Amino acid sequence: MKLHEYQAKTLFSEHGILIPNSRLIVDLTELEDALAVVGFPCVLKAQVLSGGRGKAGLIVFVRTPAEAREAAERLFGPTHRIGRLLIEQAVDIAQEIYAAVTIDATLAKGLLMVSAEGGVDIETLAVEHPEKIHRVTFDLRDGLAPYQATGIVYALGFDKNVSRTLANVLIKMAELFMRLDAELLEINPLFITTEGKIVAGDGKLIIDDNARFRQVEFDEEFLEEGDEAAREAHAEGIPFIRFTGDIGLMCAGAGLTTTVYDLILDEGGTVANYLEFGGPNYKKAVKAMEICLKVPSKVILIVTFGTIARADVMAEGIVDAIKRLKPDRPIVTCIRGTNEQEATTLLEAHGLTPLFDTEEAVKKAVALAKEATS
Amino acid sequence: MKLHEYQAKTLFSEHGILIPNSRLIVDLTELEDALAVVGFPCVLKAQVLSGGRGKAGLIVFVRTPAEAREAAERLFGPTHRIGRLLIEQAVDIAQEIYAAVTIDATLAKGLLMVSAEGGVDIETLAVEHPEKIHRVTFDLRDGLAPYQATGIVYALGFDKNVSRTLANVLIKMAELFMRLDAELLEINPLFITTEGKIVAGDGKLIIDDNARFRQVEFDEEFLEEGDEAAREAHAEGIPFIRFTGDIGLMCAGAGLTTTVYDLILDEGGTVANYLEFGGPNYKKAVKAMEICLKVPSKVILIVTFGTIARADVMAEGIVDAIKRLKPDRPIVTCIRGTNEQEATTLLEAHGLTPLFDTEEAVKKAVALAKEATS
Amino acid sequence: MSIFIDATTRVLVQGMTGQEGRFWSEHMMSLGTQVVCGVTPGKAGETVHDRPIYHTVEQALRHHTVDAAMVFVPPRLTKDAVLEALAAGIKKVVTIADGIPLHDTVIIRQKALECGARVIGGNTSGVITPEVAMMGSFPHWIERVYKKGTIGVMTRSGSLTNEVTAMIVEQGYGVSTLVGVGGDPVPATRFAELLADYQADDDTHAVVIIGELGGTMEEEVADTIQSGRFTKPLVAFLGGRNAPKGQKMGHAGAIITGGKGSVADKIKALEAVDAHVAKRPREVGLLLKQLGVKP
Amino acid sequence: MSIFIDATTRVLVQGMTGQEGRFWSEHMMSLGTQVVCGVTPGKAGETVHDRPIYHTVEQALRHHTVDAAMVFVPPRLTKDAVLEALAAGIKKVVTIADGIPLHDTVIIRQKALECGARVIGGNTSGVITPEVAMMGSFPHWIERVYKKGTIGVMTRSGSLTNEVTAMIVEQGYGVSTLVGVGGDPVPATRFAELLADYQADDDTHAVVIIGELGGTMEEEVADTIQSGRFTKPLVAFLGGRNAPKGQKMGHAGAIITGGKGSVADKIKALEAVDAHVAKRPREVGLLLKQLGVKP
Repeated sequence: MKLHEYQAKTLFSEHGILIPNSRLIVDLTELEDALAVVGFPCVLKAQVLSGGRGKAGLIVFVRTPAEAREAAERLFGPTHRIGRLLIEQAVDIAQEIYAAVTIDATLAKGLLMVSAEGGVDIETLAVEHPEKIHRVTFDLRDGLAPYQATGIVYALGFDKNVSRTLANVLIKMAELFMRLDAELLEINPLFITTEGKIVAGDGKLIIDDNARFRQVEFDEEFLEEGDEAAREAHAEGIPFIRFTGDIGLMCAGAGLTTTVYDLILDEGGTVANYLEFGGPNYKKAVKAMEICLKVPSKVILIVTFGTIARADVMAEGIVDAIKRLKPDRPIVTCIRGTNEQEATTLLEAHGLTPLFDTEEAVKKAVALAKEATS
Repeated sequence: MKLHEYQAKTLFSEHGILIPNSRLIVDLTELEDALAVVGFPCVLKAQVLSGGRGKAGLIVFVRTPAEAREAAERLFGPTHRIGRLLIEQAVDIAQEIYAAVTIDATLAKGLLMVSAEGGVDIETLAVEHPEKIHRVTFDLRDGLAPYQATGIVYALGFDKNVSRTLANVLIKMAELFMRLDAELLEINPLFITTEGKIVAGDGKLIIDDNARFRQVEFDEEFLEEGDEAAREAHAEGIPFIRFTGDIGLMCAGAGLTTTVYDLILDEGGTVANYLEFGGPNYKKAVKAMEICLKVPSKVILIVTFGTIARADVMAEGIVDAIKRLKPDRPIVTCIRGTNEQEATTLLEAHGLTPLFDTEEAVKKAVALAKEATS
Repeated sequence: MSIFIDATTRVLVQGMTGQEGRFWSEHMMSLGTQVVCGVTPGKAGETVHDRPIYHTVEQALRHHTVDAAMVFVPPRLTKDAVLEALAAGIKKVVTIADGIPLHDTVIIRQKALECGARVIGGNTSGVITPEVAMMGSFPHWIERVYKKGTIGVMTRSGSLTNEVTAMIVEQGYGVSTLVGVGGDPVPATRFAELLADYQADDDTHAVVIIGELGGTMEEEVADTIQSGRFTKPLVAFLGGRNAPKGQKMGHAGAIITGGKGSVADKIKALEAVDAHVAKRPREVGLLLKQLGVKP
Repeated sequence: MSIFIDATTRVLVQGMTGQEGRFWSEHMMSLGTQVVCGVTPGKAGETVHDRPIYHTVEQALRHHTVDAAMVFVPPRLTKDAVLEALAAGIKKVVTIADGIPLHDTVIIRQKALECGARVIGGNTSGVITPEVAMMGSFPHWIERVYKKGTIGVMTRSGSLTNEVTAMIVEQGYGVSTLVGVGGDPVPATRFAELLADYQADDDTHAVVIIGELGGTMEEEVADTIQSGRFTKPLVAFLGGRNAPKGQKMGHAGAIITGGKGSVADKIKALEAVDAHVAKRPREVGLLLKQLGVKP
């Protein structure tokens, strides 16, 4: 679960990491009050989960009420349709740092990464100057030791005035990462202000969905955004991504679905959506089909090779879904695994022509999509 | 720092360990309201830190308002002078367990000890039937693992109905022990009620004084009781214990003080108080003397062998104290260590006759105490 | 021969009295696996498939010699169950649960490394030496997938594994031992850590790895080949070759970060050490044949 | 010879720029100790007693070969400093701070055991090989206490140690190496763990332990003698023989619990293995003489 910037920052602040003075608003009527509290200059930041907000014009620096109103009108307006806007005090910045905590899977440790050059495209820096990103691993049971935080801060060349404050922020980041069962906690940029304070300029926080049962503070308020299909899929726990192509995928198993995606592109096809109803979701074929049909596509391609996720159960669900939802587009199936024969019989009895070779199924789906387009 | 039963139980309750319904009262006027809330039968428990409250008549089971009033009057009365009384609902007890968490210094682990036979004299059980006390150690970074709690519960022979609840209480005890920097967390008895609930019947909790800086929730409210001398010593961080003998000890170093105590008893003497002003307290000779003088004694015996705790600094303090406080009883000194010569000169200049051999000093103090008595 | 399990491996099943535990224990036994006892707290004295159940692993080990623990417990309880097995001294553990919290998987791997134990999982079907023994939830009855043979298979996936092994079998090969290291971002055992075992196993003539975008496991395999510690033919199939950058598809492990962990990177690393990368599942079998691997 | 430190031991001082660090470093050096560098975060580039200061231990080790770390930092920061030294691979650490939180001392000992390192302290004056080298805060200028000789001394106390060693010196003996394991309930190194070193040291003819009520360190010494792993003469002096039961006197470690850890128990355990227990400090020297220990 990805949190919005304002949600991440609220958590930072509660844990003792400084954030700029700010107000969240959901429409234009709240703008004036927010500006009165925050003052000028300030920054209007659209609260969306996608990256590259700056380049997309979703972060706007303003100096006057008129500038603020213009920017807010644009962001709330029909082009961007932003739901939530963070009005944030502009900070006097002396330096921008990059800091992130994640997992080192090989060492089985927490991993802190810090660079004295934040704010920029950190991925480019990672590729071109990997030595500028300092790393230290820590035991997830112990947290980041003060000596580790101190060590990385001095290795980065910070002077004594900043080092203790910065080391403390890094320790708090690691603590919060552990307390929240986070996959990633990233602050980029992390500001050093002209007064020597350390202030979070942004906040990226991904909470492990598998740990939601013990991270109960994240209620519905924290749910991911998206269109209706995405929200429904999320509510059902069905992995789903929307694209803009022709073929709606309804497959079982992340690896197999990804592979089908690869094969479609190899064949010159395009994908309308990724949807994976394997594992515990294999009985949800009806729901999966319903979500798929909400996405514009020219053909639906179903590929499974189930084991515990029994082929006959999945086939039953598909047949049931077809009966109920009466899909307006062709369906290609390649359903194999446990009780495959029963599945095949069932699908044939309902007028489908089951296939058993993934490549063949992909080719057929691509061909059908092209037919529908031409 | 030892906590009172009611303080320990408040912490238990906040951490999810059940405690009986209860009210704390500080005088008779509060009794009626408390009884109205708690109901009958109930137990009146004097909140004092000494052990053996049951045998001393400080825990009274009552069935009627008249019995309750009689017991409360006695406990608040001149004989006992109890300051705080816990009025606690009587629980329907099916079984009494012993459970404690402490440190295993050799293994450097947390240590959980549980016996199915609680409520009795656990020290006797430990000597006579050590096999009845089950032990499991746990990493202080991990806490008590569920499988360890489950293991000890089944090893003790509990059945399925109780085991999960009891295992959870044991895990919570370990958590609380770690969270509070405790030296000891003991629940004896831990009740299993006739309804199968696990309820803390008592609570002993000792917090590590060295960790007070990070256990800020223990404010003055939680301070140990005692007479004026004890409270003053505590406030100064000076280890102090009151006895009823003749010789007031004012020594430096726990080991040396304890040894002087031994030697006094070997010589047929008795001790009025233990007071240790070594280590960081070596500059507090004036305060130490002031505390010593508040305790009735026939002679004050000062023995030190200081290193960082410089002899001359201690001698200066003692001379200063004598000048200011004008003690009404003889003082024997045996002050050695760093700058011993300067110390000697100073003491002699103020009319004292410094000794340099501990045994000799002890003999002199015992002789002076006998003289004063005869 | 085989790696990890064979007909002599004595297996303790944690969570044996549960629905899943019962079902798959029976299949493990029917395939030849020596299941000697089970553990479920509160159920000591019961039996499942004629095997005695104990409250704790420690209690079970007082009555049985055990080589490996098979964990069938829900994801929230998996860490505790694995740590119990490790604390009791068991050196081989398979855990299949899908949905173990990330930080729990870190602790599991950390403890396994500390103990010098091999834990396989989670989010996997487990380990199978076809026609000999199995720990996990493999539908060994699907013969066109789980055929005995000479190809060692390591995989991060479930359904995709069936897809690929079916293609191996199609070309006349079979599997020596298949290890599902699992689809979690932090699998307890990593591909490269198993290569020495496959290298030492005479009945494994080649190894197939079924990988994915994300993580660095495939790159570590390349490093191991580079170091000369693995010299048998190796064919990889990797899902997510065309995945859009930055998208999270399915597994949390499949996040592309900072240009590392993309399938292109993995292919480059593997081809640099003369490992072979199949573009389609069907190519895996064809490549084995082309390389002259003996069935 | 000696144990733990000698003239060749290269020592790094953590917290060297502080008042205590400066003062005692100078005394350590004046006694012959090879102090090679110091560490204080934020002070890299400075020098103390002509020795360079570094921000971190890791940084210092890039410039110096170090055998041991001496920790002069406040008790609240001690755990971090010791763990830093251990993480950097230093295998001998002395920490003198009085007032380290109990749970921190547990972690310190745990990590030391895990690393196979020897950490001495806290709540001690440290380690001294008189006239050769010293790590800690020993007033070596008090000659009637810190005289070179053949008696190994281990102690839990401060002032009492002076009291007892003065009595050893009074009888014409001196000290080979004195190790203050410290007065905390959980010392990082325990008496029994040092016996093998004293056994191996040819210049140690006998060992004196200065113990106290509470804990089981003295009982462990008896166990080690019983096992035959320590065979030299051993004399113990134990404070708290007459202590009232259940009272907490001074150290938290000196709590009598459940009839274990009383001085009577310790005396019984030691006498059962033919170790000698002195009733008074003066008897320690007399007993050594009586046993015919060579000075």
